Amino acid sequence: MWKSPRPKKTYDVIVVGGGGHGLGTAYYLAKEHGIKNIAVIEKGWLGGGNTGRNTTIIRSNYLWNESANLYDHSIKLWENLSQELNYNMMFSQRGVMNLAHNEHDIKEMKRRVSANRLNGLDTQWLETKEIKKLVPIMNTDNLRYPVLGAAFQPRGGVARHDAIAWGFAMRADEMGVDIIQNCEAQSIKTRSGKVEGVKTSKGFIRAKKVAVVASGHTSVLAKTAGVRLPLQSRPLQALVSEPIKPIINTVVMSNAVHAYVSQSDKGELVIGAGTDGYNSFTQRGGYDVIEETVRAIVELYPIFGKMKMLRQWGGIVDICPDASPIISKCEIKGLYFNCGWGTGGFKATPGSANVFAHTVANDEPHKINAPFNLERFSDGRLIDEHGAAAVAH
Amino acid sequence: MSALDNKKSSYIKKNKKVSFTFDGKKYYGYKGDTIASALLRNNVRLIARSFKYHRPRGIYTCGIEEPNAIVQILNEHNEPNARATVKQIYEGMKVDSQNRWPSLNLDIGSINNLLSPMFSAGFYYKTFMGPKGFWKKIYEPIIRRTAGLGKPPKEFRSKSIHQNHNVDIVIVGAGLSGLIAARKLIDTEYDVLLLEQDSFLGGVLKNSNKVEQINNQEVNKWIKETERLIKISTNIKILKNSLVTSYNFTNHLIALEDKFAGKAIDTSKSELTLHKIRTTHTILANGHIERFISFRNNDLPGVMLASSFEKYIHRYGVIPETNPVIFTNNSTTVTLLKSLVDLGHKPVAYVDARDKNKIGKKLLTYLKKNNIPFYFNAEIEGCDGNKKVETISIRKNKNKIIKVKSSMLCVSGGINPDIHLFTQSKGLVKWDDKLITFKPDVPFQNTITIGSVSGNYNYEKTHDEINNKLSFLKPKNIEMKIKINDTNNFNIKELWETRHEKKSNWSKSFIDLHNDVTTKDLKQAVVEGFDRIEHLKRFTTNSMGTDQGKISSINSLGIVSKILKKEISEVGTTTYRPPYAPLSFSAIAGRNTYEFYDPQRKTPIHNWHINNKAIFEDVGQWKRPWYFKEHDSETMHQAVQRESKQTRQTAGILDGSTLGKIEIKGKDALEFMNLMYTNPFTKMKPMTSRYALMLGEDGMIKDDGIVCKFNDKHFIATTTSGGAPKVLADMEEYLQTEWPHLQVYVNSITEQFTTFNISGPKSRDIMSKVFTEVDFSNENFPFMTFKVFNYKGTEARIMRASFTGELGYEIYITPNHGLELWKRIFHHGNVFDLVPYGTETMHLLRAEKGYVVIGQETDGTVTPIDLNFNWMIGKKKKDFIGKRSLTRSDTAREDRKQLVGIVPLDKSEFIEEGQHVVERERLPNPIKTPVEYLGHVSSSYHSPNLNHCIAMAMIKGGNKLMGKKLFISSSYGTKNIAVEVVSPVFIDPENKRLTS
Amino acid sequence: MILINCPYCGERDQSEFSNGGEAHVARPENSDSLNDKDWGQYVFYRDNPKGIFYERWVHSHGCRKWFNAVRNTATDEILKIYKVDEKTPKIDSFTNTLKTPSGEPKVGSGNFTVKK
Amino acid sequence: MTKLLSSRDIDISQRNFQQIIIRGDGKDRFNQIINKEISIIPPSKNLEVTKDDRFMFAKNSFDQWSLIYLVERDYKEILKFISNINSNDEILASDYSYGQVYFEISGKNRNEFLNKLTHFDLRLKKFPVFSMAQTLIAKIDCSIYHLKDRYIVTCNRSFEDYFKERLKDTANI
Repeated sequence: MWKSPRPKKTYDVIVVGGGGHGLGTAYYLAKEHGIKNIAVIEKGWLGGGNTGRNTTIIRSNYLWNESANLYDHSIKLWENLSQELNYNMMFSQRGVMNLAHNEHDIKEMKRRVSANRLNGLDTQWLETKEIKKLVPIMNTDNLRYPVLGAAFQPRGGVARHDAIAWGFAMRADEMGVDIIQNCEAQSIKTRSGKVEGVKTSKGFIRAKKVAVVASGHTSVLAKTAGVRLPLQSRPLQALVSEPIKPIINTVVMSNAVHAYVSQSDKGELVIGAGTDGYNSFTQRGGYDVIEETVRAIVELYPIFGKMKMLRQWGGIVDICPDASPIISKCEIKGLYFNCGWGTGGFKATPGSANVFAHTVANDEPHKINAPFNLERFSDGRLIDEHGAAAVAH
Repeated sequence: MSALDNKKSSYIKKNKKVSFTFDGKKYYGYKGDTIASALLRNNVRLIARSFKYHRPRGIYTCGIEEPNAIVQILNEHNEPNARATVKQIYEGMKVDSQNRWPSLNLDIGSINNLLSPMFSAGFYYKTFMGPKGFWKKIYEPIIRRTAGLGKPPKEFRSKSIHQNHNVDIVIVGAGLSGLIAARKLIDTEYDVLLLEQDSFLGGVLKNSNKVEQINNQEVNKWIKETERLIKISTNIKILKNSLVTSYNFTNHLIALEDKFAGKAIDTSKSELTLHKIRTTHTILANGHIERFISFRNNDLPGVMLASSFEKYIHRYGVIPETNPVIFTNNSTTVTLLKSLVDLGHKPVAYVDARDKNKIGKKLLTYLKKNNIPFYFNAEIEGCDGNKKVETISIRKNKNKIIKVKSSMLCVSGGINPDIHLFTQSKGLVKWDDKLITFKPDVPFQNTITIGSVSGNYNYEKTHDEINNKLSFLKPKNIEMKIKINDTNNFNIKELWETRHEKKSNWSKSFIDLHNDVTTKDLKQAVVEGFDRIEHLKRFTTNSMGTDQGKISSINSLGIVSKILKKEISEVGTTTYRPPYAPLSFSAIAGRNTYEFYDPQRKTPIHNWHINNKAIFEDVGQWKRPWYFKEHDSETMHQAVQRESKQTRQTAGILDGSTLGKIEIKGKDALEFMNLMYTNPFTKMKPMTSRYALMLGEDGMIKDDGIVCKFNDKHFIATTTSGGAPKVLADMEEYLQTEWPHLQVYVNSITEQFTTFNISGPKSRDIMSKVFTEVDFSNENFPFMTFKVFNYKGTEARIMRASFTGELGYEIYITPNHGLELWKRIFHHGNVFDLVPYGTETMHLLRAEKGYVVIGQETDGTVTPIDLNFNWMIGKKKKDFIGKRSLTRSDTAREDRKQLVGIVPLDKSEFIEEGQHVVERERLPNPIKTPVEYLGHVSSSYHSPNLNHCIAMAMIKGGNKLMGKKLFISSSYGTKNIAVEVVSPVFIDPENKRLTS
Repeated sequence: MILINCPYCGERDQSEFSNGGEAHVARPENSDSLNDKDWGQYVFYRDNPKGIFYERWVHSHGCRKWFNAVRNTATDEILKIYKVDEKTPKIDSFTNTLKTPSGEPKVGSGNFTVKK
Repeated sequence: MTKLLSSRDIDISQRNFQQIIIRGDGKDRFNQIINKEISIIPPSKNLEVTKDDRFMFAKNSFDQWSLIYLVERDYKEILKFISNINSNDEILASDYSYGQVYFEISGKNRNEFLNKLTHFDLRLKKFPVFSMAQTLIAKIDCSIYHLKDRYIVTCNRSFEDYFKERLKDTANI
């Protein structure tokens, strides 16, 4: 799969974080920017963080142009990734639906559908009877907040979470990238405004550039370099049911009746919950959040009341004030951050890695990620995606 | 060979016969039987087909850990994936096997078994890829259809309930150690909850004959006595049929109680109770789980865990086979052997992997005495048979294979403390070389483990252990003498799998029965470079089935550690994730779903609205009239046009009770209000009111409302209906945390005032009739003033204000007078053609006047300047919330999106809300490259008073685009609608109607 | 689920409370004199440590009062609760209270710490 | 009082009632002002409930009290009391009469019954007689007052129907 080398003394680039985004960054740095002397350091096991813990929903139907560009760049990469990496991503474009439950939702979503269309995305508005056709088991009228319509993106879908981490890792490894697991980044060393390297559990490793992609732990690491990031780390939970024969063939998300669900190829219902309202690094959230989610599932799909939760787990997501990520340089030369993905980073994995690699290689952002800078929290040019992030923060 | 009843067992009611069907065929069992024990009684061995290869599977265990015997309950809404080893039968129950087609005996899917090289570890990742598009169209649909276990449930409406508990001590498990602990806590100061997953107490005492006597009593008598003592105690409550599934932070536990265990479900009652327990201490006495050993075809129906076999004999009174083969690597199988011999049967062979000197003289003598064929230092190579075990191959002296015949093979690979709950609580475990397993080490919460879950396998010493561990609770001293039938020296040899002799595609040695993972898959994955147990788990799906690998996960660590040449403790375990066993969604939801999903809030006028054909809209939790149907065939459009027109012609009234209302009072109230709102309140005259804006610190508009000033120390503010709780919370937050020096109190009075908005040219006439004592003339009661006066013994407040642009009043009255006053207004209003209107008309009328709605024109990215609300900003104020943000470079930009009015050039056209403003007349379909747009249409209505569409939009540099021709996209075509940018005030720009 | 000891109401389930993020962040009084960057720091930036965290809670479904807590975000353990007007407890009083594990424990593959 | 339900050792009745929410510092002057008006001293201990024939007076937190009229009074009297108190700048009295509903829950099974709807710890040692609490019951913000053999639960009037349906459902299922 990949080698487990000892860290060298010095690298051109150290990528901190062996999740999909980090491994992808290394892959694109090697493939598109000719940088080969790269290490990816991971404190646990590859893909063991949010990559392996999320509900794998992929879509690009975000409201603002900046986001739509970024996430659609990612979908386009997803569409060819199995072939490119010669590893099956199981990217299943079965469509993603966002349900509207009140007049406000309808207005908000119709606006999003229209904006998406102008941005060249395939989002469309569905009336309730069209939803019912796609998901016959959905309870659309006999519930507290009836289903009044949906924004639907057919190109959206789900993919296999481990596959993207492993796929990137294998191909990066083949190009000479050192993938080092069980190697915890403890602090980032800088001197006179320039990055020097990373102190790790396997010793100090020197580097010209350090790219931090450590999701929930990013702000902790940034602090060691004296950089403050506008991030809060929150628990985010998910769960799966026992497997049953196919019953739901698209991804359905709802904000007002808060739950999102898809059915995996194995037959499990994969269900995403909301974030907890407090900072935590425990990878565990409150049971009340699970209850909130499951009762929404039972409300929307009464027959699922007869099913059972098989496993639940939590991850640590780093949330930005405007629910958009940061893919940016910072005041320390040679130090880059790709973080703040909140509840929806998985879908962006290849796109984020691709533009981040560009940013690291050229010390300049790609035009797609230029708006996702840190300055926006000073000048006020936020990319407020609270509506489209579809998770009630 | 066939099953026999154990006449000595008395736990099953053999006088109560129960009939049920399995795959359509009728069988009989006894009351208390599980599906599994009843089927074993009927010699039914083939129960299911496996997940991937569709191999025939039988009953492997006797409990929650079952990986194979998973069935569908047809008469319970087709409930999928029920465990046959747990679910009790009742008269008329209908059970089907799963994952087979066309029948269990002849399953087409079993061809997968022969194609198995394709389905080896990680096959998903490596195959089924190209050519492009094949995955989506061909491979994935096939995989999806063959995967999955049960069929989906059928129509169902859940009725489970929740029960909360607050206690001092929870004891999980009422086996030997749990019962001892409970007995010691009888009549202490602690509130204790004793939870037992079975429908009876006793655990191991009833499942085996490992303990012979307690205090010279038959164990059954001791259990009965203990149960009686607990029941008459004042402080201990027992919950049976209650399985603890989750151990959350701060000693919060979830347990699921089956209210209909062994009974047909009464659908009018709650079938499950989910117990939510908050405790101070948790005593885990939840025992252990036996593990298996991997050998060739270790999945054939007829292979069963040894202690499960024992449990069927003692607990269920069925001897599944009188002459099985026993295969063990440890000392716990002695009691099974003795049980069989005591009943007059004997195994075909007793195969022990241990050396002779480890086995112990006592057992050797016993075997000899009873003339039992006996093999030490031996192992089972595999077994064969047609959909069941027929021949068993014993490997003796390393290479010699002996074949024996039996239909059952009892296996014990050792026992694991059931650490699932302990690790959920985040306790640390450690590896025990002697027990060859993980056991609890350091608890993270207030957790105490006792009995076999703590790694204490010696029943004689259980009481000493409990005395020791519970001493800090100062429990009662009781006399305990435990006499065992077992050996008190647990002894085990490490053995995870045996060598595979035969090579055929059908021969497999499984490590995960549920997910059809073989030991070969596991090894292959390691060879491919997956050397981390979490990767192996994900790559092979090992231990990810519904049983979470309860009987096999340690075995896989054993196998992997051997390949990696590491200690098992170095390999580590995968994370045990809650719940302990699959947990019903219906139970988790409880009653907080369907009609109770979210509270409905109703105004005091609600029933009047219903009687007057109101159609309601959900606004937060509130039910608000959206529009009123004059007659049943009236459409929404017709109703809204009628309501809007009539309001401007005569008068209309809206139930505005949902508006948030906050009373603000204190010495520093004025200063506080000046800080909270953008508006200046200092120069505002008493008894006047003002439209006011609230921002976030980011400078974006958060809420709006009307502020009434009684004097500098007393204000009442209204908020939007949805924003009320947040505004109050923000005010409290600033007062308590930021400005504690301000002497101000705020109270919510939303529910205290039923509120009506009456507007239209006739509203003054109507008001004068209703409140005869008030002078409503313009001079005495000008725009944006308010009055408080007596109304029928209570206080009414009337404010001259309007959200429609017409002459209007807001009436605030205590709720007990609300409906009466509303009716009274109609009584007087009817002659003036007063019309009730709903929120849609409200929105239309305000749009005609150019008033904004928070959440419609604003979306969290709009500043007051963007809405041309500069006049509402107290620029001379030193500070207010959000002030500084308004001068940041981006918020100060001149080309920000600004509010404008939009009208179609062709007055017959209609603009859709949410569509975008562009400079092009046509758009391609589909759009390939992004099209620049200026902004979006935030509101759009057909104005009945102007008789054409009016719209509001937020567009880039809107203020400078007045009079410009632009286009609006549409949802139905590529041709856009030509429009003109105009002022958003469409009616009465001079405010004549408002102020006259 | 965290159990929180409201200084006014006693121990309640966390679902009755709302979290207010980092404590002791004073609202700048002279915001006019701050540059965009410094103002942005106040509006958008809050500490996010793994470990000892001084934070605010409000008993939103109870007495609606705000109070402060010292919590270990690596374990969720609440080490101290104090009222808004009470003195801020010093950080060194908590250094010995840190317990493992944080998050999902690690060893070998990144899982349990297994002691032998 | 209207009887709402009576089953399995649970009795619930309801009524409309008059109530005033008073905010202030609880110091001497505050107590004097109130005592002068209605001759009852506000309870000084947090969460304490005092009661006489006319009133139930509870301290909700350090600066808030709820005054519940046990016997319905002429509304004018209440308005006058509020206006008199409010003439003091440092006190805020808000009328809550008829804006909330009042349920009386008694019967042997009252704890188990309520604990189907709330996680609140009702054990006597945690929730003594003559104390009050504000908590969530059936997903609604409620106040609960412990009066020896029964509880008084109050919530906002807009939730009345929902709350009643939940109570009935819990009793029936």
